[in-house]
Amino acid sequence: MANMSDNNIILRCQGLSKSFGALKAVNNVDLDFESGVVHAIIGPNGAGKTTFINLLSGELQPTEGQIYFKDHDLTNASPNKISQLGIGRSYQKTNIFPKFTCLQNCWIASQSRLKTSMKFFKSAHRDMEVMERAQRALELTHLAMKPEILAANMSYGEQRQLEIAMMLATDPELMLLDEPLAGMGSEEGAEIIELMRDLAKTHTLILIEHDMDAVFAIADQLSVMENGILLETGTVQQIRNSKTVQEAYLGEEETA
Amino acid sequence: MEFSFYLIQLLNGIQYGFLLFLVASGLTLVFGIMDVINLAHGSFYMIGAYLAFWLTGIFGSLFLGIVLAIPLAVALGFVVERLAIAYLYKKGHLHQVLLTYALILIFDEAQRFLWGNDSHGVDIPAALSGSITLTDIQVYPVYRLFVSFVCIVIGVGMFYVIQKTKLGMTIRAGASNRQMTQALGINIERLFTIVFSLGVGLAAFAGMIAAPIDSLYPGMGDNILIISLVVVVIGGIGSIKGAFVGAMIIGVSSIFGKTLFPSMASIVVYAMMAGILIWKPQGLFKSA
Amino acid sequence: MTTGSPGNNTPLIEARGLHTFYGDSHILHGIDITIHKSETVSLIGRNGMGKTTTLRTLIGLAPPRQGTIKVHGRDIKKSKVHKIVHQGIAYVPDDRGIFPNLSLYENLIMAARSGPNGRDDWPLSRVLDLFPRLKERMGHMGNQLSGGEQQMLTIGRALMTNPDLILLDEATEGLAPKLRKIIWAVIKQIKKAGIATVIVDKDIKTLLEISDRNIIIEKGKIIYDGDSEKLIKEPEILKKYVGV
Amino acid sequence: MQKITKPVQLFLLIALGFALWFPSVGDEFYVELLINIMIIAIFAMSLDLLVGYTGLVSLGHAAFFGIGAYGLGIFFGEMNQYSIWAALPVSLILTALAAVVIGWISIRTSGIYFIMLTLALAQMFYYYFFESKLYGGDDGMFISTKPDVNFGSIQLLDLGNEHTFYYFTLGILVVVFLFLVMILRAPFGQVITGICANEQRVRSLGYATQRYKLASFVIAGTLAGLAGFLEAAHTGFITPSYLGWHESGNILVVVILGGLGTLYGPIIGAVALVLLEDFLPDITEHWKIVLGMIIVCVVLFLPNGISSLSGKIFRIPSQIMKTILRG
Repeated sequence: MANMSDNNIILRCQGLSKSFGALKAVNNVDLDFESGVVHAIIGPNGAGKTTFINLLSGELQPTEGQIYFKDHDLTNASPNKISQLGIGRSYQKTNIFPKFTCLQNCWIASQSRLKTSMKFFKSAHRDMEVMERAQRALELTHLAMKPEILAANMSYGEQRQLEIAMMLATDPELMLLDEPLAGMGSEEGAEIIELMRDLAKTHTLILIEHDMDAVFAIADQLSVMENGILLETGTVQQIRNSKTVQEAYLGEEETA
Repeated sequence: MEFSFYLIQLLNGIQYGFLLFLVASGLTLVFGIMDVINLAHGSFYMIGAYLAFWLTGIFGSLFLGIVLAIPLAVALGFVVERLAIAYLYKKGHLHQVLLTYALILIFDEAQRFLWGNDSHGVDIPAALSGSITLTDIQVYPVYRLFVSFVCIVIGVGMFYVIQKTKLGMTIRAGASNRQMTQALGINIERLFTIVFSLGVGLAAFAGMIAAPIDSLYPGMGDNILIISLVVVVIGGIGSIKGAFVGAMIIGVSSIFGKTLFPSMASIVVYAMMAGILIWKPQGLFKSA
Repeated sequence: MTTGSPGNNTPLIEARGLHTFYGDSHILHGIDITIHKSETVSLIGRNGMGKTTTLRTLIGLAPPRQGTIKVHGRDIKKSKVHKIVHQGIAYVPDDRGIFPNLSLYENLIMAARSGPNGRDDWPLSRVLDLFPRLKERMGHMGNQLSGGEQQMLTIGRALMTNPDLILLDEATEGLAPKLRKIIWAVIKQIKKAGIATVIVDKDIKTLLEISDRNIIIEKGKIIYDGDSEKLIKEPEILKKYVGV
Repeated sequence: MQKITKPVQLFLLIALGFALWFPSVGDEFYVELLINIMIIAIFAMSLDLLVGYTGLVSLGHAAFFGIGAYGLGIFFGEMNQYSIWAALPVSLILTALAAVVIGWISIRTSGIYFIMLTLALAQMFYYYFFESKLYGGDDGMFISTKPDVNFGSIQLLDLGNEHTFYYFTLGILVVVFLFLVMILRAPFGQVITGICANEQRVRSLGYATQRYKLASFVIAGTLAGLAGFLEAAHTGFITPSYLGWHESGNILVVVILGGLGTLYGPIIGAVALVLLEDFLPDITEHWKIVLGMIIVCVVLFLPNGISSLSGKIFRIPSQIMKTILRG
């Protein structure tokens, strides 16, 4: 067990690797995440960012290395256990229940915080605590106006918001956000950025994002990945000034 | 019981395994490449056997019967694929199960309509009717060796086609990424028709050569279907290699099961499958 | 297939009023696109705006509910994907679509064929000259290749079908800068060889440099279609719709 | 769980009214037939919970039907008098246990593997009863008398009376229906419908989905055992074919024919299939060909079953009304 009591570290990865056949999607990553900090991971597509998030959320099992969350060893833990420990995630590719209503989507997320859902007798929608948590998530994401609309009939931007709302409804302590702004217009995007700023006051956020402006606006810490390798970690300013990073990644994007 | 007895059982098991392989390889190809569950696959085995019986009766020669029956069976596969299976590619497994189940009802009843409810047999051709003497009292029929030999030839041929020819490449490509295969200009529908018809041909052919050592009876397709499904699942869906290994495991163990635990013979096979899947839920050789 | 005869001014692709849906979601809202012979066209827009869908619609993988597509002047709306492809269109998808269970060599030759008018400009040797790195890895399986090798392979595989037009979706995405340069150099050679291309990419700068014409898509509609010089002079358009 | 719409509620009430009234006028033959339909309907509803709501396509559901039946036959078949309060729990516990075992093995897999595993494991039970000399082998076994339904020493129901058995079965059908509606509206139902739509997402929300799938499998299996128990009690006869995979296939046909994921669809499907099986043999000896073709047509042209057709029918009058009102 890693010793994390001496500082403010909430999540720690040690020598984390994931291979698909001969391809090393994540290659020996050592990285600590501090509590209460917004930590963004940037890098070109295919750099291994989503694989990295999938390792943290338990959707993939690491080939090598360990993950610790507070006092828990998350290595090889199932996604449901990780969620129950207080790590929520959103997906880059919208992953909602299209045939459920907007509220039902958050409902099923919120209900997961019950001790058990092996309840057969009481109608689900009578549980006020679950209902409140679901509605709060909708309010935070500005979706409270139309809870009865089918998720499939919502606009793309709204679906992206619902994606985040579902994560919020599980009341996580640490949030893994996989490209929350993917494909959003500037207005909708601004709302999400605003929301993330709010959440950052009370939560720890780990964020993958392409939109550099957004990353620089909200992140405290930045890590740069390329070809599965962690190139560098530091504050926004440090990363901006880093030669390696500019050559590998930023340089291209900024001048573009 | 002595060594030669077990040797004979082993030979029988291997020979049965080869037959299962012919049936299961078609099934696993259709699973793996077209993502279609074809429950009617066993019916084609039955149809093959009855075609051989019928044509042998007319022409007096099993070889002639088989030669004539193969194109009939492949043509039937072609028709069934075009008329029914082709509609299933975009549907879920549930509808595939249902439609092919309905095909079983139709084929089984058609068999009763054409050939009645009695059991039938087909004579072993005279040229292959001899036996090889193993010991004073134990002999092994030549025809069974012949069946094994033919299966090996077909198996090797299939391996060559799939691994070495352009058709084989497109078949493997289609199994891993259907859309990309289409986007490279391959007519995937025609590919599916070919694969399905060949699969039907293999199952029917297995029925034909097995006709002289198996008896023909209504509903005989059911047994072979379920055993082949077990083979495919044990081997790993879509894997020809898996189908071969699975067929050998099931072939040998079911023959030994019949001699060693006669009262529970059929259960041995299923228990074995359950065991393997608890150990490896995706089968022994999960295809790429 | 004789429609591609020289001196004929029929566009390679002429699409009118395309409306494409994925299930119930309406992705393309009436798109018109014309691609001429040997033309390099870039398709620009943010994520989720319909760039990939446009490419998939043109090649028939996402058939439109409304609208017409003519390839070499012939309506292909009801044609199957492989028929459209045989008109001389190749597709390089953003996920590369390498067959993991085929060797690199098999990936290259499985679909190799002559072009629509019998041209055979891209034999294996020429493709390998373009990507010397592939030569060393002929026996490797598709899933043993690095991202860069996969990208080279998917472009090489497209060339082996001797196309008149290649649709390139994010061909440089996720590659190290060195590899990106190689891919861009190859795209320039493809342009020089007279093959038309439609390129989707995030590297707007190189796109403007390389393409003859730029199309900007916003929420499933084309909001700009004009040549590169004009677009360079109007940076506010790019700023507004692409955020660059 | 989707809401049961007003027209459907009305339809179900009318159907219930008809079922209550029918024995007072109907021919005994048809009373028999209706009992048969109701048993099949319970069986099919249990499968609908699994296939339609949890998204697990089982091709071995008949195993539980058969085990429920054999539970009655093995322990009570030769008795001249026994209580339903002993017999029914024995059958249900046996099926529940079998469902735990088959379910535990099967739900580790998904897709085609799940279908094949349920099929093969059910066949294992089938062969057990088929080959085992203990329980009559392929000849099956008889049950000498129907269970007593007593409260203390007072007889509540006389199941030997055909009409009483009819109402008893109808009562169980209604209870099973309401039970399924209830659990689908409860938190449990929310989770399994979520699993049906997107299991991976449900897991990432923090649910141990395997447990819910297993629970659903066991509930479905036990209800199928209940149907098997009724069937055995009703006919007084059990054969291994109760567990055979044709029975599993048939019951899937009933569910799809009626309409998947609706609960009332399986009832409609049961009516349709039993009536077809009753009526087709009068036309031709080879009626299974016709039946097969009907199923093929349903799959190709009516993939959402008869209940989707009824939705269309309900829509037509309302369309006409709208046109009239507007005109």
